[in-house]
Amino acid sequence: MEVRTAPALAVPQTSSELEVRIRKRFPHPEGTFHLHVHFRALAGFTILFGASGAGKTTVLDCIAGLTDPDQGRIALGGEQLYDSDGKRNVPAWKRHIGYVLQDLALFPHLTAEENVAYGLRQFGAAERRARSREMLEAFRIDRLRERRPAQISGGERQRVALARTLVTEPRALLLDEPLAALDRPTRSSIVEDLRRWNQRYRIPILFVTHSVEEVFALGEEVIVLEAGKIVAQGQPRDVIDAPRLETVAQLAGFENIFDATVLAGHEDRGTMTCRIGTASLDLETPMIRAEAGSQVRIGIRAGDIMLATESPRGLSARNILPGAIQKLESRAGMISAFVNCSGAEFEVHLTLAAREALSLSSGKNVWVVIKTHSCHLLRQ
Amino acid sequence: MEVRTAPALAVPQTSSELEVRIRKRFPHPEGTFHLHVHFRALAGFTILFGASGAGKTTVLDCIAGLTDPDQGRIALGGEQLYDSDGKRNVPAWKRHIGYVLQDLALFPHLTAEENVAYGLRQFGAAERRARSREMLEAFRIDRLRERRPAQISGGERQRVALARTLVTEPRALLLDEPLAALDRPTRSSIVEDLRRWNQRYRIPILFVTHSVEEVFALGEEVIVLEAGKIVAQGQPRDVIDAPRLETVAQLAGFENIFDATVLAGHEDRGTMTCRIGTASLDLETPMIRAEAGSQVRIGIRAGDIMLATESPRGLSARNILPGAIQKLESRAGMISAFVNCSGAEFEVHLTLAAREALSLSSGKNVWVVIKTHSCHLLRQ
Amino acid sequence: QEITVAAAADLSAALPEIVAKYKSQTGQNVALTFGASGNLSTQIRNGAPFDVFFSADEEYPKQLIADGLADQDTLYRYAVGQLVLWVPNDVPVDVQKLGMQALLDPAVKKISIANPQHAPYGRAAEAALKHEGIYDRVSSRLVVGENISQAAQFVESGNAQAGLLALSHAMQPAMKSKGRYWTVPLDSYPTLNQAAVVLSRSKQQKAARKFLEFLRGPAAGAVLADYGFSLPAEKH
Amino acid sequence: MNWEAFWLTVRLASLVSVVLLVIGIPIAYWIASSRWRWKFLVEAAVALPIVLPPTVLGFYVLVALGSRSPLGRWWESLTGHTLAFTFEGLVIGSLLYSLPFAVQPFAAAFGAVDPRLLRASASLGQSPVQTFRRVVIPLSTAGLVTGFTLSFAHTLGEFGVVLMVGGNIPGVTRTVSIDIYDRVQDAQYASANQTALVLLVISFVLLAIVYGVNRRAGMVGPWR
Amino acid sequence: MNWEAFWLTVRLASLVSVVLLVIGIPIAYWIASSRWRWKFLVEAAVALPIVLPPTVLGFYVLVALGSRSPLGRWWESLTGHTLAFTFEGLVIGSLLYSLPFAVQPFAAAFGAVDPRLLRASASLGQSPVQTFRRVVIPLSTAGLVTGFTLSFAHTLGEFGVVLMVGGNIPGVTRTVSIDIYDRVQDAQYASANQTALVLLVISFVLLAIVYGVNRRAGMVGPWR
Ligand SMILES: Nc1ncnc2c1ncn2[C@@H]1O[C@H](COP(=O)(O)OP(=O)(O)OP(=O)(O)O)[C@@H](O)[C@H]1O
Ligand SMILES: Nc1ncnc2c1ncn2[C@@H]1O[C@H](COP(=O)(O)OP(=O)(O)OP(=O)(O)O)[C@@H](O)[C@H]1O
Ligand SMILES: [Mg+2]
Ligand SMILES: [Mg+2]
Repeated sequence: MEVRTAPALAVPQTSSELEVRIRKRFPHPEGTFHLHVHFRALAGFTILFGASGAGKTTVLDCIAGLTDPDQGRIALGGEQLYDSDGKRNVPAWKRHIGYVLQDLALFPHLTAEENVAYGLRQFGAAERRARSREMLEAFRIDRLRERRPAQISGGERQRVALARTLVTEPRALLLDEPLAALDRPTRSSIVEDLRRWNQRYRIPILFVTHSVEEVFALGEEVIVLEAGKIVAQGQPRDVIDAPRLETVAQLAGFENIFDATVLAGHEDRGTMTCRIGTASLDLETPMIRAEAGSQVRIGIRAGDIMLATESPRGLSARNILPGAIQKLESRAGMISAFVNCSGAEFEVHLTLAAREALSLSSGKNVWVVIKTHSCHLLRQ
Repeated sequence: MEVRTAPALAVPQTSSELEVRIRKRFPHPEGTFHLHVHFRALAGFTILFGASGAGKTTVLDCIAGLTDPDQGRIALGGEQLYDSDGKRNVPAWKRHIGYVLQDLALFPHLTAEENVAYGLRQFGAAERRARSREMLEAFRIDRLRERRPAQISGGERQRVALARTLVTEPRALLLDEPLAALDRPTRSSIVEDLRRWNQRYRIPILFVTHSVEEVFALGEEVIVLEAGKIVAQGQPRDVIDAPRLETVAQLAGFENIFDATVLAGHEDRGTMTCRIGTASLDLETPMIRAEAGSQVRIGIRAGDIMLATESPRGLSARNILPGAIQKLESRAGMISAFVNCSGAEFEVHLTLAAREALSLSSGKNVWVVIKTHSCHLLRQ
Repeated sequence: QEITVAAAADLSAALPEIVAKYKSQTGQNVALTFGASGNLSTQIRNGAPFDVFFSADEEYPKQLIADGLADQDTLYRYAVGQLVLWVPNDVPVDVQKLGMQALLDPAVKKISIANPQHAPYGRAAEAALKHEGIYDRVSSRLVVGENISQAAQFVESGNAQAGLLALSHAMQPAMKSKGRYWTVPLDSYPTLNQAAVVLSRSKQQKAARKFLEFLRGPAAGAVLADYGFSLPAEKH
Repeated sequence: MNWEAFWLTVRLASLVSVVLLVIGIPIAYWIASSRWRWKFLVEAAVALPIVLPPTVLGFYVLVALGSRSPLGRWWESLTGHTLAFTFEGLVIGSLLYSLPFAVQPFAAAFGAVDPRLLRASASLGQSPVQTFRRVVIPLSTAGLVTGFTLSFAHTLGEFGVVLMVGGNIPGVTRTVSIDIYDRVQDAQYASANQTALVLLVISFVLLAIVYGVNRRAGMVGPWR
Repeated sequence: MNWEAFWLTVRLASLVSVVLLVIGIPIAYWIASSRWRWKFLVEAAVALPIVLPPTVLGFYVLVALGSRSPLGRWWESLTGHTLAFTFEGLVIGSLLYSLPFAVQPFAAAFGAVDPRLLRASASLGQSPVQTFRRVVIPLSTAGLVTGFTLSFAHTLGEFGVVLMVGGNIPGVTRTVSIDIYDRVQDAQYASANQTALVLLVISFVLLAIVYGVNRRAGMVGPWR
């Protein structure tokens, strides 16, 4: 969206860091859900990633002040918002934190424009109108401005909810799957808008998503939650592309995950040999502290595996395995090849271009080429 | 999910085809939305695809009987459900069509289990309980069965809504973005469940999604809606991978879309040469009926473009363009390379493996290789 | 067999005592229903299952007789009501000395009377005021209760400073300690004859007539006198 | 203390409020769901009984039920006695007078149910009546409790209609409210106060039980 | 036709229902939003005035306002006259008696507002009071209309309390309901009927206007 040059609401210029250290329990007969997290989010995007029910929404609710943690501390830009020791608990409406709720919660009695203007009470009518119009235009929903939420589509509602929150120029932003109901072009243009917004305002933005694409498009930092605990944290390329945990690998969409047994270590080159499942297939993987004979899990991305139609020579890759193509499947803009190597099935992603170049087809004999460092050893 | 061997509700064995021919107008001061569609959906998955606000939910509402069309005919397995001529309009609750609404609409006063059992009034308590338990287990939410919708997470709610509809064994199924709030592993396992369901029951399933992945994972047929009209229809590989319309290409995520001018046709090999934008860059594309000098749009998938570090020889591809890598970006499990060829910027997708193999880096000179048939001429 | 007696509200203290005596003498059960005479007569017209009707005036019974709902031969004037001017203790006017003129004292801001439209005591009060020639000077200060009990409540609660009430009310234990009264001369208002009648619909004519008969006796008369009803001068 | 009158009153109020639940719900359902454009006239008509003074309404009811009206005569020929001055007559009069206190809150609550839930229910094969029973009614408990308690409490205190239609016959139509009224009229303040106090305490306990069982959740959210 | 009484009655009913809107909303807000565990006792207490017969309640009010009560004396020292037998006195008595008809429907409507909207409002920086004004109130119109019309209509027909507290003074405290009552008592049935009819027609028109303006949407959905 076009960025206003003279915002009437002062943009906090201090380093606005969000610090969260909370515990929260939901007791249930079938087992208590126990949220216990501690993290800092600097200005910019921090992605909250994790399976359904991991606790992402609960974290945001606590930060926004809509749920009280059982214990802990929440601070934004040096100001204590919640402190169970100091008995401090700033009410939600005084926190100046924007929150796009997972279920949107648009006001059914207000038009789209009135919804967007709802948080601008401090301005005069003209200013309120100008700001909300501008925001509606930015999200390409200005033609809906006279309509009630019941009269617009799901994706339109999601954009109204986003606009309603962004227009208030909050000190921090919590976005709970804000793009889930949008088509691809709309989504990318809003991602662009959000990036620009971020550059302009430099506030902490916590962004919940299940889309690995959005993690990479937006994430400067990603936090992976599992059952209420942080299990991984860092840059997307480290956390998502080189996961240490099987669950994270699954969330990130690792197509190939195998059981394996450690056969032997090679101290000299920092690798070890593992045998995959019951197949008589050995892979050379990076070294970890594990004794010979111990069980490990190995994850390999379908996109990290190369196929060759002739036995490749002079490659640095240490795992070159002969196999046969079982089947080829069209995916969105790419091809999945399933290759059987001595009983282990590998999924390999190819561009359409590559399939043509190698003239691959079902039944064809190929070589699967996997670099040592593409083999990720996963904890369970 | 495990499929019941002896369903108490007779599965209609007749060819159950859904035929829809409807018009529906929503008059708005800023312009009337006019839905006008005609399609048949056979047993199996038919994907409804289209931008936000295209009319997907309205189509489903009309079929379910929750919105009255202005005019037309809806028939399922030979039975007229709606006919504006014959003045027939079977009420929603007599249509036996399962519908997972976009906003879920779980009953807030009922537990998850009671929600799932809601549509099973015709069975005794024991049978009802058995069926809903089974369904809850299939969707891995049986531990939530005593909880109310307000006490479960967004993704969990989505699964309850799906279970609540599927358990009624409907004659047709309408799913409005049923997987939008789910993480990847949960989503794939539900996609698997749905495929199995489909094989068992063979009923028409209309599935709305914005995810190209889901289109390919489920779609036997895809219908693309734009502003209330069907603009494309067919198998995903034709419609999504070889779009004829720019809007469809955008929805499908075509990364490269250029303005171009037709320079000359080559009747002999069925191709023509087009000059891209203002760049002095010519591409050979498939032939269409267009005069020299006319303006066209060309779409090319980033995954359909190959990179070579040496000038490739003996390739059938007719477009081999020298350029330089501008930057490389990590995407989920792959690399985007942006290559400048005489002023035109191409986005090219590479696997991580390919980047290593070619040791690509920013500034490196490369050749961009594009097959004629990867250049899709798009109508606007 | 029980007989049911509908009676005007101002008999609500006296009649139960009479009934108790009657029962100890004859063993006859008598159920009592009190209400405004107008309401009771409306109800009788619409089929109320009463055997005897004790009205607070003579008009209602006569109309019932005229309409064939009561028997002329049972009409009995059982008492004459008396009007008093009642003043609470905290109002500093000497009613005994001033009589009606006490109402002109500035300390008397509101004067309560029963509704002259349909309550006999209200009509009597109005007549007495006119007779005294002060009606026009006090009419703006009149507050009107829907019946004589309500008029009493207005003064008794301290919201009115004087009231034209029934002697039977003024003599009630609850009122006696709270104020003083002056009896309005009988010649300043039309006689407040109160009459009773046996209803034609009654299925217990004999028992009903027997009860009325008892009322003519000295035992009942004494009780009525105790409660401030003077006995009728002449009898039918 | 006139326990006979008490017992009668509680029976009357319970019966009236339960009957109003039974007949008020369908009327309110119609008001909430009909899209007839003149519906608002019916809504206004439902509120009319209470704009008349109760004794006057009672008078009209008395005339309508009494031995001189066709209805009264028909009933008399059927049962041998008039409806007026019987417990059934009281019930009819009270029903009429308390109707709006039940119907209006019911209709307001029904109309506030999220329409998306009705759509979901229809798509799950449930007829409008089933949907009403399984979704609308359970989500309207606050309105149902309101209508029920208002009509119950109002019938406890009802006086004018009851007096006119009932005729204050001990054990049959003399309710506590008439009993208290009689005592006050008679300047028996001590016993009137005592009876009123007992009525208040018993009503309070009954109402508290109803509200306590149907505890309002309290608006969720950051209401600090 | 006593137009003076009419005008007085309409003024009284309008004033009482508007004042009940003003004081009933905060009380209902508290009932709907408080999480105090004994709240249900307060809810029960709010309904208590109507369990007493109106004349008896009126009698107690009369005693409370009279010159022998502290409140009455305080008011008298302030204004020189007692509250009884004045228009203000009528207003106070009617307010007390009609309170539950306003508060209970309000509270039921407030409690039915989707709590997610309250959360959204708080996250948009709006205080509980602003949220109440901008979200809860507009989404509770059906309940507000119900409470308003019930208290309005009920005050039109109110008789017992008004008679007791007002003293039936023409032009000051004689309302239509008392006027009609007097005529019935006086067996002037024709003129009573006529007045009652006029009252019914005018009330009907007023109520129809209120319901017509606040037209219920009709439950959306497949209610065929
Ligand atoms: N109000 C509540 N009361 C009890 N349990 C709750 C409540 N809200 C959430 N939970 C439970 O706590 C866990 C975390 O829920 P949360 O909504 O934070 O998950 P999430 O990570 O946002 O999931 P999703 O991706 O599905 O939205 C879940 O198991 C959920 O069932
Ligand atoms: N009840 C309604 N009244 C008026 N207009 C409506 C109504 N419902 C939808 N519309 C409009 O009709 C168009 C189609 O809406 P629809 O909900 O069918 O879109 P959709 O394809 O489902 O979009 P999305 O992907 O965002 O859910 C939109 O422009 C929307 O604003
Ligand atoms: Mg969530
Ligand atoms: Mg939609």
